[in-house]
Amino acid sequence: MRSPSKTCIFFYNPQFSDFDPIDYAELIRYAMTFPNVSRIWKYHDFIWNEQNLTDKIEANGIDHLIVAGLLPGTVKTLFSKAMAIAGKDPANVILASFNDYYTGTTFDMDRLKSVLACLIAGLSYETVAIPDENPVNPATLVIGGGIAGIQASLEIAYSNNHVYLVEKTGTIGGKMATFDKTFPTLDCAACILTPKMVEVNQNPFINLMTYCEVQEVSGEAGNYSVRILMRARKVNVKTCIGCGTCTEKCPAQAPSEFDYGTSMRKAIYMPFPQAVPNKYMIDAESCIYLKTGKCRACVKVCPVPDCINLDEQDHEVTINVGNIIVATGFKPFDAKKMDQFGYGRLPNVLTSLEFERLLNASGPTGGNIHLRSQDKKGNWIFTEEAEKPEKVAIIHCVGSRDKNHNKYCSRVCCMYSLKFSHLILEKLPGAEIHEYFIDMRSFGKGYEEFYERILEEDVSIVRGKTAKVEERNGKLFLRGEDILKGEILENTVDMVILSIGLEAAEETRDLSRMLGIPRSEDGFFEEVHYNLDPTATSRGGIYLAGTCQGPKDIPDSVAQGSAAAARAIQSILKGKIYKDLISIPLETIEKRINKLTLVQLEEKHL
Amino acid sequence: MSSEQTNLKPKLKLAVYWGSACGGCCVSVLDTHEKLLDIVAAADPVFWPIALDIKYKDVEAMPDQSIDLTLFNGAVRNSENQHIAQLLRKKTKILVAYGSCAYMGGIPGLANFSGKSEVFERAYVETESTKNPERIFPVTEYPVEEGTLKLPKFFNDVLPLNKVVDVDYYIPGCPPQSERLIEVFTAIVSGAQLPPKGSVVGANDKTNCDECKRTKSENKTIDRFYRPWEIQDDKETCFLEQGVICMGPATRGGCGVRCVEGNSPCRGCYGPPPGATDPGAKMMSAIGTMINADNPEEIDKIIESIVDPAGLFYRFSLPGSILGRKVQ
Amino acid sequence: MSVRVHPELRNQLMQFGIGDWNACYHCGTCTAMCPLSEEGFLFPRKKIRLMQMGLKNEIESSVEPWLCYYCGDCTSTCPRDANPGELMMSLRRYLTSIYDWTGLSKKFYTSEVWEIGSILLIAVLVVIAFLIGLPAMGYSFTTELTSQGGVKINSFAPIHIIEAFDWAMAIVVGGLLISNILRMYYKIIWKHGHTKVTFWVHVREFWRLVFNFSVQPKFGKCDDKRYWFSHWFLMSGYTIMFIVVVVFLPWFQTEKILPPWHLQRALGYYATFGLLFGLLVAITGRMRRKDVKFYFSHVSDWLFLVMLTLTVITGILIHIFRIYGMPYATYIFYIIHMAVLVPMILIEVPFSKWSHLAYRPFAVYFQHLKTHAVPRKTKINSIN
Amino acid sequence: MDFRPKIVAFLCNWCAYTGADLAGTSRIHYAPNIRIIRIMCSGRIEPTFILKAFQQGADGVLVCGCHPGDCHYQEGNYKCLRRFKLLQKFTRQMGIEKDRLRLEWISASEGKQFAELVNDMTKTLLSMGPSKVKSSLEVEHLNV
Amino acid sequence: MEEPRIGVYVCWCGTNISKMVDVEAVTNEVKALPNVTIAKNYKYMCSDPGQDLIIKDIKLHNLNRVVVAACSPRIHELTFRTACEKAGINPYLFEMANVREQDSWVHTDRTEATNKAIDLVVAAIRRVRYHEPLQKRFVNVNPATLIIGGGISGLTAALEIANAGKQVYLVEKSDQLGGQVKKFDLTFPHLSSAQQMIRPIVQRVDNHPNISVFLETEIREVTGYIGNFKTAISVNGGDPVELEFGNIIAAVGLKPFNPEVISEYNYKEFPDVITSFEFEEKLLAGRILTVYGKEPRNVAIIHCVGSRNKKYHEYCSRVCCMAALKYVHQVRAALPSANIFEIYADMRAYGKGHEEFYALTTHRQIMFLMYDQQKKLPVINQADRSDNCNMIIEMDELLSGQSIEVPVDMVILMVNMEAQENVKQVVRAIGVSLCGNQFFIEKHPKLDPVATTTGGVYIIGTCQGPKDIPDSVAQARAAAARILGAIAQGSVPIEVTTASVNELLCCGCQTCIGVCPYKAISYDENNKVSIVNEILCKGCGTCGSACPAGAIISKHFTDLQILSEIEGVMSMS
Repeated sequence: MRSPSKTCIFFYNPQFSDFDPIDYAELIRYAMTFPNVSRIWKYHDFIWNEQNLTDKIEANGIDHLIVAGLLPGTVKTLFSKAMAIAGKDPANVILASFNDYYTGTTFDMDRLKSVLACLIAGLSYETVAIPDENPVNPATLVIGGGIAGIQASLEIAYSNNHVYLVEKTGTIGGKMATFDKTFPTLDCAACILTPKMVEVNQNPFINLMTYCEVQEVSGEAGNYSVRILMRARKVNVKTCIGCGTCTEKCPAQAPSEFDYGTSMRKAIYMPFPQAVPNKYMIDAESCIYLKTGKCRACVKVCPVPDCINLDEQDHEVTINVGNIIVATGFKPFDAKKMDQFGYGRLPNVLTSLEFERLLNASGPTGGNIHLRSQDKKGNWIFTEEAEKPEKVAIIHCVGSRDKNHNKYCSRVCCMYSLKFSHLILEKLPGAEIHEYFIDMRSFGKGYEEFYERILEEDVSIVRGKTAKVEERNGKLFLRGEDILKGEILENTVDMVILSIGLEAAEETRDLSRMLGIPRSEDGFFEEVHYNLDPTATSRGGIYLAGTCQGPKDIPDSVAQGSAAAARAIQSILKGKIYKDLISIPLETIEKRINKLTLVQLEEKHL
Repeated sequence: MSSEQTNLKPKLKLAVYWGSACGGCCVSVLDTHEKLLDIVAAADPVFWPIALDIKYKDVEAMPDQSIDLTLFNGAVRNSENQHIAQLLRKKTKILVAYGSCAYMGGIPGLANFSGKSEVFERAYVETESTKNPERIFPVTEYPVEEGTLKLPKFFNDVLPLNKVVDVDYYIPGCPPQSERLIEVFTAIVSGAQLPPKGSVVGANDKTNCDECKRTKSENKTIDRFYRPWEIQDDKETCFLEQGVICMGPATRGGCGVRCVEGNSPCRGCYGPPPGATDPGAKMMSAIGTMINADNPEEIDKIIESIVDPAGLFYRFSLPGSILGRKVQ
Repeated sequence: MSVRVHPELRNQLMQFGIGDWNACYHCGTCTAMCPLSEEGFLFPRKKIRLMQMGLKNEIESSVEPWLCYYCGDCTSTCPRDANPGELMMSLRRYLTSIYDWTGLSKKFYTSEVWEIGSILLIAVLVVIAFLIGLPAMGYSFTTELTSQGGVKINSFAPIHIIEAFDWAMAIVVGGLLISNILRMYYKIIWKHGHTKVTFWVHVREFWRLVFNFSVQPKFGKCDDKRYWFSHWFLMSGYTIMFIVVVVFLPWFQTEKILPPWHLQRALGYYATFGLLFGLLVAITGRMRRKDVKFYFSHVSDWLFLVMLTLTVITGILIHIFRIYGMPYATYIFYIIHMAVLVPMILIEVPFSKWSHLAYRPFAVYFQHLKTHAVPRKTKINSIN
Repeated sequence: MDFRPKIVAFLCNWCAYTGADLAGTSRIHYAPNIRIIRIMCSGRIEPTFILKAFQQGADGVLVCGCHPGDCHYQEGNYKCLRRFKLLQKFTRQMGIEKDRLRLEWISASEGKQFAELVNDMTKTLLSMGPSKVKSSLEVEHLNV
Repeated sequence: MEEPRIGVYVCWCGTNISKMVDVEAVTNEVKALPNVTIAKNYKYMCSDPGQDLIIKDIKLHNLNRVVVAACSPRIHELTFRTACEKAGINPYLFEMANVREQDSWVHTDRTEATNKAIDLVVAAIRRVRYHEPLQKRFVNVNPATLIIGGGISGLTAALEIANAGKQVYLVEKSDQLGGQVKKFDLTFPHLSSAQQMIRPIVQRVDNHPNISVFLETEIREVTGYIGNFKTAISVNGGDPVELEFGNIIAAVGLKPFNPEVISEYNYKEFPDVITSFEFEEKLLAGRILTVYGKEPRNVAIIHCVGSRNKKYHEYCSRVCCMAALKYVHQVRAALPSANIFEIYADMRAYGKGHEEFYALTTHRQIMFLMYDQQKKLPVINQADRSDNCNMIIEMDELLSGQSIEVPVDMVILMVNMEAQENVKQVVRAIGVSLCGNQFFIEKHPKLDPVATTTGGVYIIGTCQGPKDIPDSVAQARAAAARILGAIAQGSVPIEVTTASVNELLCCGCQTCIGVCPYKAISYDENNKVSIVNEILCKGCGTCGSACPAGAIISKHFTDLQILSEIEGVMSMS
């Protein structure tokens, strides 16, 4: 594209106020310094309508114009139209979408100026703003051992490069490991995931660090120094044979994290039978010895000498890596926040994740669906002694698509809810199932087909989200509106499953600070470019994968895991890595623009 | 059996028997011409109904394992065949299924497309030269004043020898080529290392195409099948490439490709090569592959031109094949 | 029969209140949260839908807006901030303007200038009537006190004149209101549908009108019973005062100071307390904006509250000043009282917010008429 | 004991076997009479295998491959079809009823269709009664 | 061959198998079979302890064959083969019996299911006796990559690989790069300019020293195998150029559905009923005008045109809802007073920022109307003169339960995205498969969405299924990661279970040669036998069944193995 000789700029700032995150006055001052910028208007300078704009274009002989601001695309068509009416080429309406260059809470003014400078010169910012390169350390850090992190780690390990996989909990596998079946193919999550987990453990290029947390990150692209806290597992991973004798003898109990608290585990425990590493660990919170100084039952029965060290302390290590892939995943929405559904008060109102455990063959009930009941100590848990529900209701969009909670759609709930219906029918033939939804979002490959299939099964799928759940005569009473029938819908069921949404994980805040990568309004990490670079961040050598970037399903997380790895592998192959995108000073950009326009001029003369 | 021992032994004891056969196999032994003298020099025939007058009871009187080599030709059709097969098995060290009939059922085996009753109906009622309005059929026992007359029991099926008794070796062919018999015989007499039990001897491992002189190419797609008389054979090109089904590729070599040399396609009397269990099935698989059509109707049309696949692909091997007979 | 959608009607409706109603994505939470929503008469979602689609006839024939007492549960649980509660409120305003054949209601609701201007105009007229009209008619007031030491109020506001005016006003207002109710009946029952309601049903269901008017059982169904109580307290006070003032004025506006336990004073006190309590709840609520039902305030809401409060306060003051024998104060506040009360009655009762006093019980009555409607036989049917 | 037909099925790995797996992962129930043998491609299925299955007592034999045009190995299913047609002509000559030997196309996504196919075939075989291939070969029977 | 010593392991798979199959009975039943040295059952055979069990037994009992009865071999065959290998026995001396997907999950009678499991396990035992050790083999990877399709996915993948310093051949069917994105004005949900986005990418690809672009070129035939592919392309009808590359990425995208077949919409009959793609053209040209040259006063946007309807395509096109919402903003900007109707079925605003965008759209003076995309489509009719509009849409509105008519002057049909016409040709050339919806089938829908069952061939972007730009781009990078990984390693493993010719039996009839779809078999004139190129061979085995002499061995699927398996499944009846 040739540099346009005469350009006008329209600043689209309709919400103009003192709180506007962008200092338009400064941008205007800056833009005025360009000789080929002939006029600048702001949104409030005149009424932006077809007539006025056409007049402006004609009166000023505008051939090129830039509409700059937040979501300038909102008015783009109006400008195209005005240009067309004025007999100009609508393709010369250029957008400076500042929202594409949002870096967390604020806008970097230099970056916005760079964007403007490039567009004024008829260049694209992405072409000009190519950061300098650093040499790269071939090791990579992957934070988070869920499916996205696993995929990214394996991908890099396949290229014969070293990976540190840091996982906060005692096992990798993430949320997927807790699921029973995956939609829409209904293949068993463990069956497809566990081989990958085993592979991670066995791959010589992967250094698996479970029960560890990143404490501090310093350095820059290509050479990051990362301080990692290694929590005391108090069981030696190398020597533990996983026999389970310790667990048998341990007298202390605590709710199982893996089962989302729906069952009890011992203080010395393995998160789940297929955990990787398949070794035990001690929960310091519930261990009697650590609280009272007495017990040591596990140490006494352990057949391996010195395997259990109750006095082991946390320690830190520092590693050096060239690339970092963040795959910290999500945390489930806290259903207690929506009191109208009674979660936390009514025992048989479950969250979808709890229900996953209930469905899971390796879950507390061996995959049989039972109501929640109290054990002798008063804990509400799932056991096989409890009754089975005959009527189950599934409520979609709990905590999602809701201005009172999370505005965004969690992307997976519709499908897993449909999956629940199918699995309940399979396990409890004859059970009555009601699904209450708003919009059925079965958008992925094979999803619609799955939906169609469930529609043909004996499930009532009702458009209309239930509003409240109350206890009546020991059962759960629901009230909602059947939108399509236009009727009040009242129903008494035994169990209610809340299809809770996905939220940014707890650690995103700290990591955001440590890594210097922005988070969006809803707490998820912000990618560098919505469309073109969903897995990269504004910092060189730091990538995103999976649900830490936004809710997504397994295949999309896996694709992102691989995609994030692509960048890391690419830099390692090349031996060089781009520095932070935001680090390019405005002067550099200006110099490059001058150079590039000069080249164009020469080409023109030639 | 070591070579010293055989050398010490003066002469082998040889038995030749025909079961349900045309006699061609026995003739093939005689077809060794002057080599027959060598055979007789090396072996004493102790039982050979076509040549010697020795009664069954004489055989029964022989000590077990006293016969060194039995060439059993013909299939097992009736209780007499069965009895003698079992008897000879007892008396013989090396029992050889000699010829296609003993090996796989052979031409008499085609009777397995029907059963005993149909055979009797045809033989004793329907044949053009027969007049049997009373529908009198042979019976195994018929009482007369003198006592009871006995006939061997006619089996419903034709059986290859190995379905009745344990067989040591097979010499295929309808009939086996005499040269091959000599080779095998010489080998046995010479006391050479014999192949593992159950082997086919007197034939090649490779199939007939290996020796066939006709030109062959990879161009084996067939738009229509022809019976040999339907085309003008160019006498040079592979029969299959001319659309004529030739069992050559699925049939052991060893016959010298005589039929094809005589411009007639191979019919498979030498039976399957070592890699195949059922030559008919193998050949059907190969022939099916060659059909040059993808849509079912066209395929059907091409297949129509194979008039009698069962009779064609299993001409010599039906009783020995996987199915063995037509389902009854 | 298919009906035409009217996108422009939505824009029109937006003038009657504040709400992001188009944001509604129809999850049905509001309807389900609403304890008043019942089979056959579901709201607010269905009404939002009518509004979004601009289905004019369907909106006009709705009784549901009158069945809503605005507890605000729908709005507070709305996942889209679509504000269904306020929509129901706005629909009530809209319907009031639709029932009103004069077109004034619409003007009042959609134009603050019109509403405040009319109120001021009437107020000025009232003041003129007292200051110029009455003297011109030859009435002169006295500062003399009664034997009990009370103000001789009837000398300032001659009871028969005021009573006559009251009656005149009652007839005008009543006439307007009745004609509007008839229009309401026409739109809800008569005009639409292929159904008819038998006369017997009209009679049989009539008790509902009385019952609902006096007890407001619908409001009582809302989860928060305090509002029902304060509203009922206010409403009953108002009604008592209204009846007493219009029908029994000579008995009420006496110069005699009756003992406090006398029925006349007791009723007055009850009504005053009822009004004050209700007003206090409403005003503090609207000012604190904590409860959803008070979150959004239309000009008409505030105007009404302010005027009623002024009426009550001036009424109390008149009472005090009269008893304690302060003639000028009594007369001045009497004028103010009337200058507030008259426009309030004239404008609010037939044209604005206060009309709901009539529309609500009628709506319940009509609702039951609708429920018992039978298909109207058409000629085609009879031929067949 | 009542007659429980036994079907030997040859399924290509990519479409039909995957489809049968899909029936499983989707928990679509079907008759338990089938015994599946996995082959990489229907083009590998030989008459020998089918005849062997009948000989061993199968009441029915089912051959499944990818739909025409969908073969993972481009055209193995066509080869299968041709061989099958010829074989079927032979088996009918041999007295094996047509319905005992079926060739059907099942794609990887047709779990349901596969289940229906098995049910359908089982039903047909139940009405036909046991296959006589094996009993015809039994020596006691032969020597009548 | 040494005497087989077989270890048999029956998996419970939690309750997945054990609920319907009496695993104990199966174990006992097979314990005494010939060659079975040991038979056990365990809760999760695939777990670490499960695998350890096998490894320990192999060493302890000197096993030389292993049978695991568990899930589908498509899931865990590799897992157990690896375990066998770890214990020192050849991974191909292992066999799996599928007693879950094809038994416990599909049957309801426990006895029958158990019997079936026994049959399957016996078959596996009989089969495994004849298994032979096979060796893994590797081929070198040519570091160049062929990318078919110059849309956003193809371009992204090309840049990703080229930026790592590796050669890319980018082949595009049309005369320009940019794909569908090039046809768009704005992207959702940030309403950024698609043109400004795609232009620099195309430029970078065009100017990249490591990328060779071939426009107006189609791939007709690819020969070779993973790591070493070859194709000849002719550019502009000139001499064919031979390209050699190690990996292939298919990014052929999708094309818009033609709504002519939907009679309700009268597309073509009414010129102002246009597709979303035709509308984009208008947007790029700057004016939204009807054929009469007037600005429409009423614009309707109909969702799910050709999607989510069994008559057309059952699947959801995934992007149309958001694109339709995007149009609301665009129409509103250009036509401030127009009425906009969004006629939809379910609003699928699932992605990052999508729901927020949807909420934003509701503020733009728009009417949402819901219809049943499966049972009753809206009907577009000619309007009467009195209607004051060009067309009338009649529909059953679901949210209100009313039958309504909507006045319109222009209707935008949000058309479904369906497979390209030449998709079969591409599929055939690169040796991958299509699903029922004509999308390329991935190796695993969850865990391997970009790989295919053909080694070295990857699928990205919409040809794998409809998706938006970020999802396509993520897939493009995912495929690039794989390829870069393979290039970094330098070699990749190839098919082991190939065919091979027993030259002692081959009679040279050459039946097999024409049969091979991969041209892996040739005739050796000197020895008069056929020979198989085992790198080209993909192991389908069709030559094995074509060989009348039984001279071709399909490794791991030999006649003997299969016949034993047949005997096995029938052994218990």
